[in-house]
Amino acid sequence: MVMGSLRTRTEVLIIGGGTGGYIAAEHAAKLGKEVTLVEADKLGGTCLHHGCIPSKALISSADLVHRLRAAEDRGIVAAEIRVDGRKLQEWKQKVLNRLESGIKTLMKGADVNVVHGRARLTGPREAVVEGPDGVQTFTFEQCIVATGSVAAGLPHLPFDGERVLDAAAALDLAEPPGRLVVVGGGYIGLELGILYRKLGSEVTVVEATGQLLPGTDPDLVNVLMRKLRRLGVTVHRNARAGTLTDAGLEVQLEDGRAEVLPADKVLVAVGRRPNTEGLGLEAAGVALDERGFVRVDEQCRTRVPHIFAIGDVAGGPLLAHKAGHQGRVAAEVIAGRPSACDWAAVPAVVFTDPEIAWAGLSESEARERGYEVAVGKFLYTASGRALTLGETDGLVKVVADRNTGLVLGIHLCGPEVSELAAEATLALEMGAVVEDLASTIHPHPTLSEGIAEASLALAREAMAAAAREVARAR
Amino acid sequence: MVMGSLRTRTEVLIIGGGTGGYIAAEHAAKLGKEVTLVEADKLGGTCLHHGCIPSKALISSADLVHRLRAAEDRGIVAAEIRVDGRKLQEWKQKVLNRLESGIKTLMKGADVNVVHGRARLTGPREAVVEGPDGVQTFTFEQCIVATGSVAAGLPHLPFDGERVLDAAAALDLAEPPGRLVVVGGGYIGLELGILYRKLGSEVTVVEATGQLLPGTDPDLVNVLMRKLRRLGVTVHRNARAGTLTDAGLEVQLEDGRAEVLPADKVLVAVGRRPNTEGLGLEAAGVALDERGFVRVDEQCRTRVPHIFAIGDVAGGPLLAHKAGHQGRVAAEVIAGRPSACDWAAVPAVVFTDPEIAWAGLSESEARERGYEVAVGKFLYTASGRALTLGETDGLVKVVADRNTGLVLGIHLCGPEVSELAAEATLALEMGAVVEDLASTIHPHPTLSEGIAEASLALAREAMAAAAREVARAR
Amino acid sequence: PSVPGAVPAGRPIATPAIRRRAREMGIDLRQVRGTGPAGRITAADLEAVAAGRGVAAAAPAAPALVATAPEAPA
Ligand SMILES: Cc1cc2nc3c(=O)[nH]c(=O)nc-3n(C[C@H](O)[C@H](O)[C@H](O)COP(=O)(O)OP(=O)(O)OC[C@H]3O[C@@H](n4cnc5c(N)ncnc54)[C@H](O)[C@@H]3O)c2cc1C
Ligand SMILES: Cc1cc2nc3c(=O)[nH]c(=O)nc-3n(C[C@H](O)[C@H](O)[C@H](O)COP(=O)(O)OP(=O)(O)OC[C@H]3O[C@@H](n4cnc5c(N)ncnc54)[C@H](O)[C@@H]3O)c2cc1C
Repeated sequence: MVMGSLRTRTEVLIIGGGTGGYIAAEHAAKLGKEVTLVEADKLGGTCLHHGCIPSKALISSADLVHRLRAAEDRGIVAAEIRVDGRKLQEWKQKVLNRLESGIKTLMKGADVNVVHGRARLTGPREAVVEGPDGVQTFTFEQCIVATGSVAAGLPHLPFDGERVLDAAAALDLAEPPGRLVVVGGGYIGLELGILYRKLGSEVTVVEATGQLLPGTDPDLVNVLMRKLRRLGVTVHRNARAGTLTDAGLEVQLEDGRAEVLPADKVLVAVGRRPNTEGLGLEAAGVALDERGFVRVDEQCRTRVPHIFAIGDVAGGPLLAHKAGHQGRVAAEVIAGRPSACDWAAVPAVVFTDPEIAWAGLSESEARERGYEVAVGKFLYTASGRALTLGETDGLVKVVADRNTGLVLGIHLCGPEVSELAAEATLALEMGAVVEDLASTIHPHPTLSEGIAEASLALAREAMAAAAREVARAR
Repeated sequence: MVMGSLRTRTEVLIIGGGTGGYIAAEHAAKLGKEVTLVEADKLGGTCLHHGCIPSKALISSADLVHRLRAAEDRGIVAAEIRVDGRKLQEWKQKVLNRLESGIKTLMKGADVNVVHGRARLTGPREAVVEGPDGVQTFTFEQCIVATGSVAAGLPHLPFDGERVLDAAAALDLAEPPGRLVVVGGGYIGLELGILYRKLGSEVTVVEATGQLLPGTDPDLVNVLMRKLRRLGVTVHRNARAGTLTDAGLEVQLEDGRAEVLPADKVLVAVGRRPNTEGLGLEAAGVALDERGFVRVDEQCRTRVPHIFAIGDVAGGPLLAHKAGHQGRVAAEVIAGRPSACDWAAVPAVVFTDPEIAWAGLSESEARERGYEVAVGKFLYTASGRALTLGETDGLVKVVADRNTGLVLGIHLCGPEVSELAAEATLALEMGAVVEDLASTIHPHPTLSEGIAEASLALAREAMAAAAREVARAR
Repeated sequence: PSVPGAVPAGRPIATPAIRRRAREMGIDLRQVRGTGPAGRITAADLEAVAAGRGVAAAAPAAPALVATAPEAPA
């Protein structure tokens, strides 16, 4: 098919078929819009092909091996556990393929016109798409920019796809590296570091700040730190990665000493930058913020009112569920609905061991905002469910306004807590008070009981304080 | 210590130190009451020693073995996996011991006076406790009866602790039986049946009614039925267990045929009955309902206003979290607080494979109550998280009132859904509408997204319907 | 799809904290008309009743004043 000079009109043009883009496409189409979705690579984007999904597929596999190796005290012994890295990669690929074909089916079912190619805006109402079949021009009524982000590198440690890897490349390794150095102790670096440690690599994490997972409640990070030690992962905080030589990665440690860390592979996971290069945003009149992300309002509108931006390229938390949510909002706004990104909380989930998850304000954030804070805690060492799983590291913290009982944040560390973040987020969205969580019957035996227990501790405290008040008044 | 003629006064006497009893004791004591807790056997009761905890400890172990055996397609292979049943039992016992000593610490910390012995009410204000150290009489201002329930047997198939077992005995087996027949396809029978199947037993389930897990949404049970087939568990529905001979268990099948099922062990799990024998409830003036459970009101009060009953002995759902919740309510009422058992939902969780959980009304129950029902569904085959776990059987159903959007019930089947029941319950307690669940950002990639997806399907349907209305009105 | 003041076909819709507050105030929620989504009873609805402005008297004609007992546990 030659379409060199084709000029096609579409109601809604969506650039980028990642989490944000394909969800926006389906939703807008189902709400009655005629939608064209342009994807340069594969439907599903970073999340499906190089992020959330491949990482969790490998993590769940490494966990299985690790759990089994640690099950001797239960009388479960496996003579010899082998992991065929190539076969694991093949299985991972099958998972991705299945989800990708699921998205294709979704697009077909919603009547979304999917175009393969790279789009560039050439004006406020026009984009050019260069694809395998030539160049095509689209005019649109509305456009959604959903081009995501790419790994940020370090100038002195450029990605080479061989020894210096970004997360995408690290997820495709057929065999675990003998010695892996991870530069960056954020969630991506830690998830991959732990994963390869469990598959047999020697792993060292080099973090520039004083805390792993910067911004996370320190109580949660402390639990993780202890577990990392037990897993045999070495962590250097307040350390700076230098250049890579044959001997290894030069690192300046906290105490000022320079050390060379032997490294077969170096994973650089120090952040992501918006994917806006060559997109023609200037031609369209779209403005960026000081960090290069597309500036949007609550409705995901850019400065050009009929051009929207969603997902990683629009800044905020660079998370797939944030991208998807914005995709829905943009689609609804385009369909004439009064939608907005007015969330109370975007949950964070980190698939380390133990897992970490939270929604809302941390204790210190709440204090900074002027709240009188009350904190309820529950330790998973006291949880029947955690004990039956053989995994008791972790805790729950419920942060509330002492005066009103309003729940401000819920912070979780422990087995499966990624699945508890939804309840935490719902509590915040519903404006729940401590009493609501404490009075909600949480099923036994589950890890979710930790949220109830932490809330009950707070509710009982409040109850006792109220009783004292009454007694004093008499 | 001889205390033959001792007569002790206590503010609150609690009979039974199971889930309900020890939670009531701690809570009442922390709210300022002077509490005596009498336990005939071990603190923790059925749930800790013969129920929730040992079953889940064994299930999580059997699951680990089963998952590893099924991980060959991921390239994970173990030369030989052996389970040492005796060691597994020892590990299980350690888990129970640790939780039991946790309860002891809790009681000590709350200043609860724990008395070892069997209590019997001798009047409305008095009880006699026979323990290893003699007989003691207690007078009380308030009493909480929390004596739980015991396994109901079949007259023609009496428990003998050898070949015909109740769940407690089945959880203590040092080796999986060669051929296990489970009489009763409720949650206890299925959890244990699947567990032993995964440890190598040949398992047959005999259920008297037409559906496993009677009362559960049939869509969920269908998924379980398919999985049972794949696991190699034989299920006979509408079948009646007869007597046990050397040849096996005589069973009358659905089609009227009689068959003898070879059986090394038979687990009878056909229900539980309230534990009221020899309790002296008549002497105290406490009334029972027609099924023998203690009759209580919303505040857990029996007919005698200062005597309360909680947990299994008080009827309702025979679940540990219901017992614990009632324990808290009774303690608060005794402490003069206006508490009540006015829950919107008691969640149910079933640790089968896949797990099943729900809160609130099923589709058919909602219809029976006169609601115009809308149902949103999500299948776990489309879930990224389920695929990365390698477990895609299952679905989510959100049942709502079509007119108001009020969420009436959430029904879950799939991996880890026991951890999703808390969000479902919170939604019901908060009076959430579909829009609330759909607009709450659920983290990716998690199984909890299923609840959001099922709700989004409903919200979009409503949105489209509203759009049609508007269009028609024009 | 939430209609304020809609008729709940079962128990009164209110959060656990509101239910507790109502008990403390001696208000029977079955006799309160909720103004929140799907007829949810809000704190303001309770205050209105306490101030004598809300619907607090049993009026069989008004369908919002559901007189059924709270649901038996599921
Ligand atoms: C290792 C790793 C693990 C992660 N794990 C998680 C996790 O567990 N949970 C979580 O929430 N998030 C996770 N993330 C982040 C998540 O992947 C992103 O937030 C998400 O993918 C953002 O979605 P998006 O739609 O904005 O962009 P993307 O998914 O990046 O999609 C953008 C798409 O646009 C296409 N594109 C770009 N430019 C053009 C153009 N000019 N024309 C046409 N197409 C174009 C790209 O090919 C791509 O397919 C992880 C990321 C990484 C790297
Ligand atoms: C195999 C199995 C699995 C289960 N799994 C689950 C599950 O996963 N989730 C769930 O929610 N529920 C589960 N249950 C149900 C759960 O165990 C009960 O609902 C729960 O234990 C009820 O708590 P309770 O406090 O009412 O009674 P119990 O836990 O039965 O405690 C009663 C206590 O009272 C003591 N006692 C009795 N009479 C006297 C007396 N006269 N004087 C002094 N002490 C006395 C007993 O020794 C006992 O310790 C399971 C049950 C079984 C059998």
